[in-house]
Amino acid sequence: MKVRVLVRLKPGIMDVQGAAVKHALAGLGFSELTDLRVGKVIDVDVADATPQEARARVREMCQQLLANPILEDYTIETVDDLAPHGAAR
Amino acid sequence: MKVRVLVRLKPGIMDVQGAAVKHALAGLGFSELTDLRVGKVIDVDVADATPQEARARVREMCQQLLANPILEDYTIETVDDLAPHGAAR
Amino acid sequence: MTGAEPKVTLDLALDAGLTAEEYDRILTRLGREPTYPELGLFSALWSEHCAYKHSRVFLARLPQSGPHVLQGPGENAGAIDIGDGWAVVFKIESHNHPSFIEPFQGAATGVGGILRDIFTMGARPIALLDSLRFGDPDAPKTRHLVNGVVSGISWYGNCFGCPTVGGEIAFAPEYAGNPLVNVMCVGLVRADQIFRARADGPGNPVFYVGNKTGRDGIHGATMASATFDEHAEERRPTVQVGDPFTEKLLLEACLEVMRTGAVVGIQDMGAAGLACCTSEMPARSATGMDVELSRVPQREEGMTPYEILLSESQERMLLVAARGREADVRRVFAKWELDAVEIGRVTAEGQLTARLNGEVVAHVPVDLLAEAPKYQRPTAEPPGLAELRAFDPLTLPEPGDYGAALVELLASPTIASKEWAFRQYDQQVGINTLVLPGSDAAVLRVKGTSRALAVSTDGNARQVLLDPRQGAAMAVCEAARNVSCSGGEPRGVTDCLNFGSPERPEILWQFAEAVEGIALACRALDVPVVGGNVSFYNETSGQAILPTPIIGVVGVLDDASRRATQWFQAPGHRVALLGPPHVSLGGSEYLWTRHRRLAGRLAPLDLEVERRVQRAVRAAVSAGLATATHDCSEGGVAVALAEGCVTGRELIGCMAALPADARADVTLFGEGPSRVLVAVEPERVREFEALMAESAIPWRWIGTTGGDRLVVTVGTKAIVDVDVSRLEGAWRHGFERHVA
Amino acid sequence: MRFGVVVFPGTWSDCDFHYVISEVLHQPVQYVWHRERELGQLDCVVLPGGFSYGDYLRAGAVAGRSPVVEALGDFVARGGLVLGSCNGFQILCEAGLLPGVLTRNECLQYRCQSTHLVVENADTPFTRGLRPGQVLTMPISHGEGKYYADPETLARLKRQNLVVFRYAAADGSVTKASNPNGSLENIAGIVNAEGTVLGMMPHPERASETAMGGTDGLLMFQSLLGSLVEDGSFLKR
Ligand SMILES: Nc1ncnc2c1ncn2[C@@H]1O[C@H](COP(=O)(O)OP(=O)(O)O)[C@@H](O)[C@H]1O
Ligand SMILES: [Mg+2]
Repeated sequence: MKVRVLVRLKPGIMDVQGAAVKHALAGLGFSELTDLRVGKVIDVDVADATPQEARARVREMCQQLLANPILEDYTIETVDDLAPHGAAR
Repeated sequence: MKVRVLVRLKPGIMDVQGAAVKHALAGLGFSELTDLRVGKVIDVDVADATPQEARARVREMCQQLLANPILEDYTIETVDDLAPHGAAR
Repeated sequence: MTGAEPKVTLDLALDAGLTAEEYDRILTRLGREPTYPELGLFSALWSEHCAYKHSRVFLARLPQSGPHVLQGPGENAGAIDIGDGWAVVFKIESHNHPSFIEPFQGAATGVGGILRDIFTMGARPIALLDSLRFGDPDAPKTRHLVNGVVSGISWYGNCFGCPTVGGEIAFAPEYAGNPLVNVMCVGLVRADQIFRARADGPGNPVFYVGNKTGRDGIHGATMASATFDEHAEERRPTVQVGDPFTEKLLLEACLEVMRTGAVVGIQDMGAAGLACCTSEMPARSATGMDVELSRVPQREEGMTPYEILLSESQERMLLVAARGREADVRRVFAKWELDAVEIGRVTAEGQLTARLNGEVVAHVPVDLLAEAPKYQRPTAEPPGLAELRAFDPLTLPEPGDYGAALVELLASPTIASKEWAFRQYDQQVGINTLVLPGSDAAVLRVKGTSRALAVSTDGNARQVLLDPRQGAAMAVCEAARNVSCSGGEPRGVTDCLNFGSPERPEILWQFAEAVEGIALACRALDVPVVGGNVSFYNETSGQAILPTPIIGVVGVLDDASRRATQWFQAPGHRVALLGPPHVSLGGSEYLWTRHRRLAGRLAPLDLEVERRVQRAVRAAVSAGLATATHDCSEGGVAVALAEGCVTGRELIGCMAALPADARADVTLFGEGPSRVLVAVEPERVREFEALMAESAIPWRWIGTTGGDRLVVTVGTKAIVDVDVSRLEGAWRHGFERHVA
Repeated sequence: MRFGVVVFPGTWSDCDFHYVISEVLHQPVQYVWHRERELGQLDCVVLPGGFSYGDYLRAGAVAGRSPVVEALGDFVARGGLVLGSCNGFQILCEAGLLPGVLTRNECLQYRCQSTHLVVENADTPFTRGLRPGQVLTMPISHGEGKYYADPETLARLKRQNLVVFRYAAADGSVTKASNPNGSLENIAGIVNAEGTVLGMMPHPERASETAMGGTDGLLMFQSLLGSLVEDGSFLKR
C-alpha cells in the first residue's frame, strides 16, 4: 500500500528556505508568485495493509518521528485521495 | 491558483535520507515498510492564472530552478488532481 | 553468461575507450575475445584515470624516497614518519569532472573519496584542504558552481567530522568550462600500524563492507578520462551521491576492525569500484581473487555483472581478512550497522574470477588488468609561448593612484578573504587546529606529543602557463614556504596535476615540464613526493584549462608552541623582507586584475636561496624571534604588507620603505619567489640580525608596524598611504561580493 | 565527578569532550554507547556534537528517540546532570527534555565561527562559577542552530529564568548583528526548570585550553565540579 506523507511547516512559522526560493524565482522573472513554501514529501510503501490500516500506521510514524509537532503539520494521502487521472505514482 | 510541486529523486539515485529514516522507523518498531523515499513538496500560489497557465509556468520554474534535472524528477499537481474529499489544503 | 549482454567486438572496445592496439593486446594475452564484463574491466582499469597511461613515464622523475618515508606512491596514500611513533598519511585528489556536472554532489563525493584513501591506511583523518578553480567570477554560472562546490564540501566534511583547515580559491576564464575541485586529506596513524591494499594469503576471505551497490557512477573512471563537449549534460546519469553519515560509520568500523588484528589488507572502492579492488589488491600481492557477484549487497534490482563490477557507489571498501577471523569482522560491522559480506577468497592463481550464481563471467589475469600499457607521446612547446613571454609589462601605463591600485588588488576575488567559504567548514572538530584558515599554513597539534603539523596547498597556474618548469617548481616552493612560515619543517609533498588532454603535444609538454619542475624543487628542498593524482582531459570543446599543478605540503613543528601566523601582532615591531630582490609583473595578479593580461617573464628562481630563506624563517620562528611571518605571493610585497595589517583580529598599520630600483608598480606588486615578511619585537632585533647574518640570505629591514595607515615609500615618495580600514573592507568583501 | 559521553552513530565531538574531561580536568570519564540504558554510575551525561544518524530527517530527531535518551528521563529524575552541546542540544529538544526546537540557520548555510555569549542565568550547576552579564567566547559549528519556541514557551523560559546564554557582541549587548543563526531572541542555551539539563549550541569543549584559543568553556566544567557536594549530590538552585 503506497502512502504519501506531506510534512509542512505550520502556518505561523517563517519559512526561510521558501522565501529564498521565491526570491530566486523572482530573479529569474517569475514574479507572479504570491507565496511559496517548502516542505517534505515522504513516500512510503506499507506491506500487507488496507488503506485504513496503512493510514493509521503512518499516522503513528508521523507522531513518533516524521514530524515535529512544534514546527510541522502533516497530511497523509493514499491513492484514494487522488483523482483517477492523478499525478500520483 | 495553488499549485503543488513534488520533487523526488530519480529512481536509480541513492536516497540517503530515505534509507536513514526507514532504518530509524524500523528501530521504532515500524518494520512493515518495504520502501521509503524522501522528497520535497513545494506549495506555490500563482497570482491570476488558470490551472493550465499556472501549470505551464510552474513547469518552467521546475526546469529552471526547483528541480535538479541530474538528480530529480518533478510532478505538478493542482486541486483538479485531488479527489473532492481530498487531503488537499 | 547473461544473455542480454552484447557480444564484444573491436567497435565495442573502441566505444569503451580502448584503442585498437590495446584491444589487440587483450586478445593476444587472453587468447580469446573478452566477455562483456571483462571488456568493462579493461575499459575502466586501462582508462587514463586508473592507469596513468600517459603520465607514468614522467612521474618516475619525482623523488619518492627519503629517511622519513614510510609509504611512497603506489598505495592509497603516502605516509611520513613524524616522530614519537606517529606517522601522517596524506594525499590530494581531484573531482573536477563530477563537480562540473553536479557541483554539490561532485565536490561532496570528492571529499568522501579522499577521506577513504586516508582511513583505508588505518589513519584517522584530521584535516582537509580544498583547492578550487573557477571561471570568470562575475558569471552567474560561476556563482552557482562556487556555491554548489563549497556547500558540498561543507556538507560532507562537516557531517563526517573532519575539519577543513585550508585551501585556496582562484579564478580564471580558462576554468569556465572545467572548474577544478582538488581536495587533500591528512590523517594520523601509529607508524607501525599502517594498513595496505594487499590481498595476501590464498584462502583468506574477501569481505565487501559499507554501503550497498547501485548503478551510480558507472563509467566514472572513463568519464574522467575524456574531454567535455556539448554532450556533457547527457552523461549526467553517472553522477554519484554521497552519504557522509555512512562514511563516518565506515571510518569507525574500519579503524575498530583493524585493531582486532583480523585485517590482512583493505582498499577503498573508488574509481572503477569493485573491479579496481579485486584486481589491484591481488596484483600487489601476486595472488588472485575469486568472487561471487550475487553476494554483493545491492540497492537496485537486476544489476548485471558488468554493473556490479563497475559501479562507483560511494562509501564501500574491500577487505581481506585473516582466515578464521571472519567473526571479528562481522561483529564490528554489525555494531556499526553496516553490511559486511564475504564475497569470495584470495586465490593463488593470479586470476580475477568473477562469478554470477556460480557461473564464471570474467576470468582475467590480474597482472594484465593492473598493468595497462604506458605511453610516451610526443611533446612540443606550445606555439606562441615565446611571444607571450616576450611581452614587456612596462609598456603598460603606471597606475595614477597607487593606493587605489592596492585597494583594487586586495579586492580581487583571488586575493580577497575566503572567509565566506571557510566559515561554512567546521575548522576545529578534533580540537587540534592551533592555526585556523586565514594564515599561510594551518597548524594542527599532535595530541600526546609536543609536536604539530603544518599544512598548505598552493599552485599558481598563470606562472605555470608562462613557464611550466619554473612555475611548478615555484608552486612547490610556495607551499613549502607557507609551511616554513608557520614554523614547520616540510616533510612531504602530494601533488594534483590538472591538465588538458595529454594527446595534444603542447599539453603533454606543459605536463612534462611541470613534473620536471616539481622534481627539481623537491630535490632542492629535500622533500619527497609520497603520493598524488593526475587529472588529464580538463578541456571543454577544445579549450584546455590553465596547466594547474596543485601542491600540498605537510611539515612538522617539533614544538607546537613555537609557531607563527601572518598578521602583525602589535605596533612597534620591525618588519624585515627576506629573500632576493627579483620580482616581475609577468603572470602577476596585478597584470591580470588591472590590465587583463596574462603574459611576460617570471622572476628567476634560485632553489638554493629558497632553501636558505625557508631555513632562516623556521629558525626565526623556532627561536621565538618572529611575531609574524608572511609569504609574499599574489600581489607582491604591497599585498603581503596589507595582509599583515588587516588579517588579524586587530587592524594594525605599518610604515614601510622600499628601494626605488624599478618602476614603482614592479616594486610594489611584482611577484617573485623566496620572499617572506617577518615582524620582530624591537628588543630582539639584534638577535634577529645575527640569525640572518648566519643564514647567508639577502634581506633588509623595510618598516615598522603601528598607526592606522599603511604607508609605503618607494625611494623618497610615499606612494601608498591608505587607511587600513579601507584596505580591510576591500579585502574582506572582495570575494564574497562575487559569490554570495 | 563521573562523566559519561554518549556516542551515537555519527557523533563527532565525543572524543573532544572525552579529551577535555580526562586530560584537562582529570576527571573520570567513559563513553556511553547509544543503546545503553544503564546510567546509574554517572553524575553527568554529555550529549556531544555531531550528526547523529546523519541528521537526515531533522537534526537530532532519530537520536532523540534512542534507548540512551529514553533512559535520560529517569537519570534526570534521580538528580543526574545532562549537558547537551550542538547536536546534543538538538537531541534534547527533539526528545522533549528541553522545550523548543532547533531549525535551519537563517542564512541557510553552515556556520563555524567564534561567538560571544552573555550569561543570563548563573544559578545552574553548569554556570555557578559565572556571573550574570559575564561575556564568554566560544565557537559554534552548526547548520541548524536557530532556536524556536512558541510564544507561551518563550514567555515561560523568561519568567523562570531558563535562558542561560544569548549570543551577544563583545561588550555583552544582545544585538541582531551578533546573532549568527537567527535564533529567537539570540538564545544560545537554555536549561530545564530544575536547572539540571543544559542545552547549548556553542562548543565549550573547543574553548577549554589556551592552545585552542580560549578557556571560557572550561569555566563551565569548573562550575560543574564546584557544584558537586560531598555526599555526591549537587547543589540545588
Ligand atoms: N577554499 C578554502 N578552504 C579553506 N581555506 C581556504 C580556502 N581558500 C583559502 N583559504 C585560506 O585562506 C588563507 C589565504 O589563502 P591564500 O590567498 O591562498 O593564501 P597564500 O597566498 O598565503 O597561500 C589561507 O589560510 C587558506 O588556507
Ligand atoms: Mg596560496
